Amino acid sequence: MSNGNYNRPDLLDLDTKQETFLDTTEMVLNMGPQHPSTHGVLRVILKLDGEKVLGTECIIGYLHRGVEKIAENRTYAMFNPYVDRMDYVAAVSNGLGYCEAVEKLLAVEAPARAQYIRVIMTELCRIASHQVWLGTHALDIGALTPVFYAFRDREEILKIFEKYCGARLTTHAFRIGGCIYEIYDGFEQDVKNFCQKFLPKLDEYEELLTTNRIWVARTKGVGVLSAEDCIALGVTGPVLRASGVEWDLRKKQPYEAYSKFQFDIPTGLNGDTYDRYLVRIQEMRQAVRILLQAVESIPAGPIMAKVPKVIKPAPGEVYHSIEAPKGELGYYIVSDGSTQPYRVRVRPPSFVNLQALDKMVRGMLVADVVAVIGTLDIVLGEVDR
Amino acid sequence: MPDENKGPEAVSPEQGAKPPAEPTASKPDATVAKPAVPAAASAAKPPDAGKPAAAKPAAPAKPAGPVPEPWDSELVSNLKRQYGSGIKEASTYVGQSYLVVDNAIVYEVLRRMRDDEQYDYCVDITAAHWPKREQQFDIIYILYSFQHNDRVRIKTQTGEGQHLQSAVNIWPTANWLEREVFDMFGIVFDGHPDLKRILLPDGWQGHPLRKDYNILQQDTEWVKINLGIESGQ
Amino acid sequence: MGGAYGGDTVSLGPILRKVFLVDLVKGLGVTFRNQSEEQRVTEQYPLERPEVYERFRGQPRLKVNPDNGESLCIVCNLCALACPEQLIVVKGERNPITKRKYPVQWTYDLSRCMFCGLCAEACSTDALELTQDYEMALYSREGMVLDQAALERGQEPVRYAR
Amino acid sequence: MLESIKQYLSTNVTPGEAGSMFWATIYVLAITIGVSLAVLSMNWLERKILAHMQIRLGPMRVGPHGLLQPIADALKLLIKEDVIPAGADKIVFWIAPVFVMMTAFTTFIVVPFGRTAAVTDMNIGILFMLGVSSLGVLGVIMGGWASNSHYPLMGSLRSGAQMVSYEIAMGLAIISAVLMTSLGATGTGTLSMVGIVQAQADQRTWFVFSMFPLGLAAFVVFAIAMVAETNRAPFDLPEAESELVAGFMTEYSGFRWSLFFLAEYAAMLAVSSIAVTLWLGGWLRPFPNWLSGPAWDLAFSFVPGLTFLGLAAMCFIGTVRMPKILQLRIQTIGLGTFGAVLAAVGLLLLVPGVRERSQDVFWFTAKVAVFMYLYIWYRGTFPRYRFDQLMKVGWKILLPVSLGVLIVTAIVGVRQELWAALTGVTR
Repeated sequence: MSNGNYNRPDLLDLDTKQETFLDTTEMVLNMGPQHPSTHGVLRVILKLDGEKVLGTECIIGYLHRGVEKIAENRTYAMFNPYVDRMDYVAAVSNGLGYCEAVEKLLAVEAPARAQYIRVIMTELCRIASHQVWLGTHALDIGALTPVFYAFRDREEILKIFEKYCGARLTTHAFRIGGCIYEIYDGFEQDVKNFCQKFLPKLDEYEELLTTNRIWVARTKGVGVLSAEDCIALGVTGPVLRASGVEWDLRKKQPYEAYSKFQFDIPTGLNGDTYDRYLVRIQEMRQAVRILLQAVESIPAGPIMAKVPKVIKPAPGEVYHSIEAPKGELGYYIVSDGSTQPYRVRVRPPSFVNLQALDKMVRGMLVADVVAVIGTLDIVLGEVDR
Repeated sequence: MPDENKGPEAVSPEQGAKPPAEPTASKPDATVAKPAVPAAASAAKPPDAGKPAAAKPAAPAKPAGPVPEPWDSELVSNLKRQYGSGIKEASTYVGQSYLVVDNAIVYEVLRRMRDDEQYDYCVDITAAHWPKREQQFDIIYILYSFQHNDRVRIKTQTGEGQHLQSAVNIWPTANWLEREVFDMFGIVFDGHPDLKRILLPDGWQGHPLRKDYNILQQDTEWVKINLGIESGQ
Repeated sequence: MGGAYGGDTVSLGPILRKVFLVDLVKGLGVTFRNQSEEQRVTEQYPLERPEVYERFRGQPRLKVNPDNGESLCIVCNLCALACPEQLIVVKGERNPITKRKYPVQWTYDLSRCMFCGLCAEACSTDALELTQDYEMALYSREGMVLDQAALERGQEPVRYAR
Repeated sequence: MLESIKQYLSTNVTPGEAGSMFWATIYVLAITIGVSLAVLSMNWLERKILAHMQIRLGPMRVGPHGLLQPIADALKLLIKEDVIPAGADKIVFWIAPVFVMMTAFTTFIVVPFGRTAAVTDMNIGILFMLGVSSLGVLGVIMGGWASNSHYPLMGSLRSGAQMVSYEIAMGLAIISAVLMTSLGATGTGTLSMVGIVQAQADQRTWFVFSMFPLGLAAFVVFAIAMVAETNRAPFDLPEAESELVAGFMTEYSGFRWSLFFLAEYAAMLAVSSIAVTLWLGGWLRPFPNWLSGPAWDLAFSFVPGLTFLGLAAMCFIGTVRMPKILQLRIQTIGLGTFGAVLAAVGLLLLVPGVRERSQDVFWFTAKVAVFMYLYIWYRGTFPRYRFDQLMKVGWKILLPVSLGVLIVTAIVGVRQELWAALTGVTR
């Protein structure tokens, strides 16, 4: 976040040029922080030649709340609700990552039943997050309708969340050591119903977009990111997978009960916006697959591991990451042996992925910038923390 | 070696590694930060901050948590052979390996890790502030190798005013991560193409994730000039 | 995944589909189908109120013993300690006869509450509860700090109209 | 007075042809009010239909089912603060929306809503329409430039390039329709809007079906180009919301913005009128060749009235189904009243004298309404093209197709003469 960027010489060297009739100059366009499709308060300064993008600069921080500083001043359990507010469209995943990191620090493991519940909730959350992405991405590219269909189906998930833990968005669903909420009567049936209803709906989205020539034209070959670029830029999640790297932490370093389920990692070939779209759509189908498996086989038993009332891990440090809907979500926690974490670092996928924007849009048109911001699936709450 | 939870094995409070040595140094400092916690308007909140603090003196004996074990692998021996005492420590803690490296050679080690050891993905760069120490800052590079499916942390220490070599030339992703470290801790990276604040406004004074930066603290002057209000609280 | 369209052989199908705008017509079909009345999901909020489930974490409420009207709160302060935002302030005195503590000051700053539910979980007597009431918007901040009386009877219902 | 009205009504010419200034003024007023009303109702319909496609309800609060919403919006826009950006060129900023609206409304002078229901029948009617409607882009560019802001500038330049590109394909498609007027025994070829419809009446077919599939191809080209011409989805790049905020209208607000809005919908109505006139038989009733004869004429003449009665019935059903809540009582009564008004109109349209005279306008309006629905439908379904793709569609697909259609139409149209000439040469 910076003020007075218009005076930056490297961005705005218009004054140095002799302006004559029919002279062409570069144009600096300020997109955001109030803009319909920067997904929140992202500000992008575009340097344009006509409509062609010569370079971009992202200005972020408008939503900075100092989550990491807050963490240092809260106990471990107290900080748990705050992580929901980073990636607020995938709050459950955030909570899962944090709880697991602290569990690792405490050297405890959630009981099997809790692990299954966590998997179900997290996969539901993945679908919900991808729904938001699908809707807003389509909206960015000009299709007004998918957003409403996506939110209609996301509503079903949020209802399950509300029934399970009492909140829809910032769920605070898990606790360190397991879950505090036992599943409600009919939870399995709700999830199954959702899955059955959702798959035809997903076909409907695809009918609306996948073969639509305008959609294909707008997304194919747009914002191409090769696998090497992805790795060099630290880009993870569906963006990396769309570039052909079959890398998913749920498979590579299985956490919770993920090793017990069968699912595929969808990958793309070209690393363009269209492949990322297909990958995310496939991920929703895979999530349904996991859900159907998990919901059939929730084991009996306790849902909370033996965790002391006052959580006080031994001094030490741990880095734990999970596959959030947007990529690798990592928590690096340093404990000094007190009740409060000494340092909590969140490795936010959106923040790191957003860095690839410049690489992806150079030489493209203004309309592609919007498409690429949408395809990166950023949540500014997570970028700025 | 994936992030497998090995669980506690050795149960003696041995003070070998650095992190266990810290609590004594940081405890007073943590209590400095604590009064800030109740950001509340309510003035009355006496017992709450006191309770954890009171529980603390009794605690150290109790948590018999996991302890770091020496980390032996080909990688470590290779690095040790090349850099000798530059590699200060190689340990594993709850199944996670880390190296502590002298800050003079960290750039070389990182480059080597990427080029020769296939740790080609820089997950994260972050820091921690230990104000009581001479070299106040830990810089932590978290690396991942797609080939080995393994994560390694490279840690180095640096002092106030000391500069580090930027890793942007190794991983472009280091750009924003280092900017954030600079923003939050004030650690300067040499050779960074555009080292400026990223989350906080350009003119902001202070680096908020340092331990001496109170949670309620803010750059009042900046707030006054730019927002036209007395306080953001 | 990627090149699903157009195989190696040049077939007439895709070309015809392209010329006759089949992809676009399919999309039009989807939007047309969804126009029917059964599909609509809008809730007309003040007229029809959404159903809220049992575990919903909404407005906090302090319970009283229905028999004698005494507060169930025993001033153990656990809720205040558990609250991440530290917005709960409880002060109490001990009843000299029953040796039971009773609250004399109980404030709950709703304006900073994030409804995480940690206070209700911490409560040792289940006196504090987050209820299903969700209409808590106010026109000013003043009414947001609830005292014991407000917590026991619930916040004044607000008419959202000027 | 009454006599003169009666006398005028019995004539069979437009006021322009009759040279009657008075009646022309009346028609102009009627058209202006009619178009404005149509825009208002379009506003409501678009929001409603789009909402239903998006599984929403749309406006529900102002009036029954939001029927009064456009009026409330208009009032809001009128009393809203009128912002002119500091760096704006004030005069141009002022003129632009007025200009756009004037050109959009002026085109309606030659639109034949019925045989006599047009202000005038120019012998170059279609050229006049094309010419005037393409002037609108000037206003858009003026507005974008005068705003002194990046987004409007980009939007207006996009708009300029887009309108110019698509006008060519549009023009070629129109020419192929005009060529068709010269077919048949009596065909002489005409650019007059009334003449074009008359030609379709004489040939007993709509041009969209004549010389199948040439007429259809030209019509499709026009139907695509006209969407681009009016800056509507999926070609709404000049006001691409997700990229350019609101395009050339970004800096406009209040009344001036509403003029742009009015002009956009008026332009949509205008180009739809062109399409209806050229290909869909203007004011002619459907199926003139299949279902001909006085019995069918009579049957079709009942349709307008019955349509209104049907709408009224829908209103009454809605009234009955309205939730029985105290707050909704006024709305229920309002809906019932509206239904009653519609029913009255429907009954009026069934009165013999009115029945015959109102038919033409009804059929014309109904056909235009179909296009309006299509506009909304497209908007609800399609993503937006990118600028270069838009140009590609315009220049690389529509232009060659329309050119080809034109050439083939010409060849087919003159094939007998051509054949004669060819055989003459070989002999």
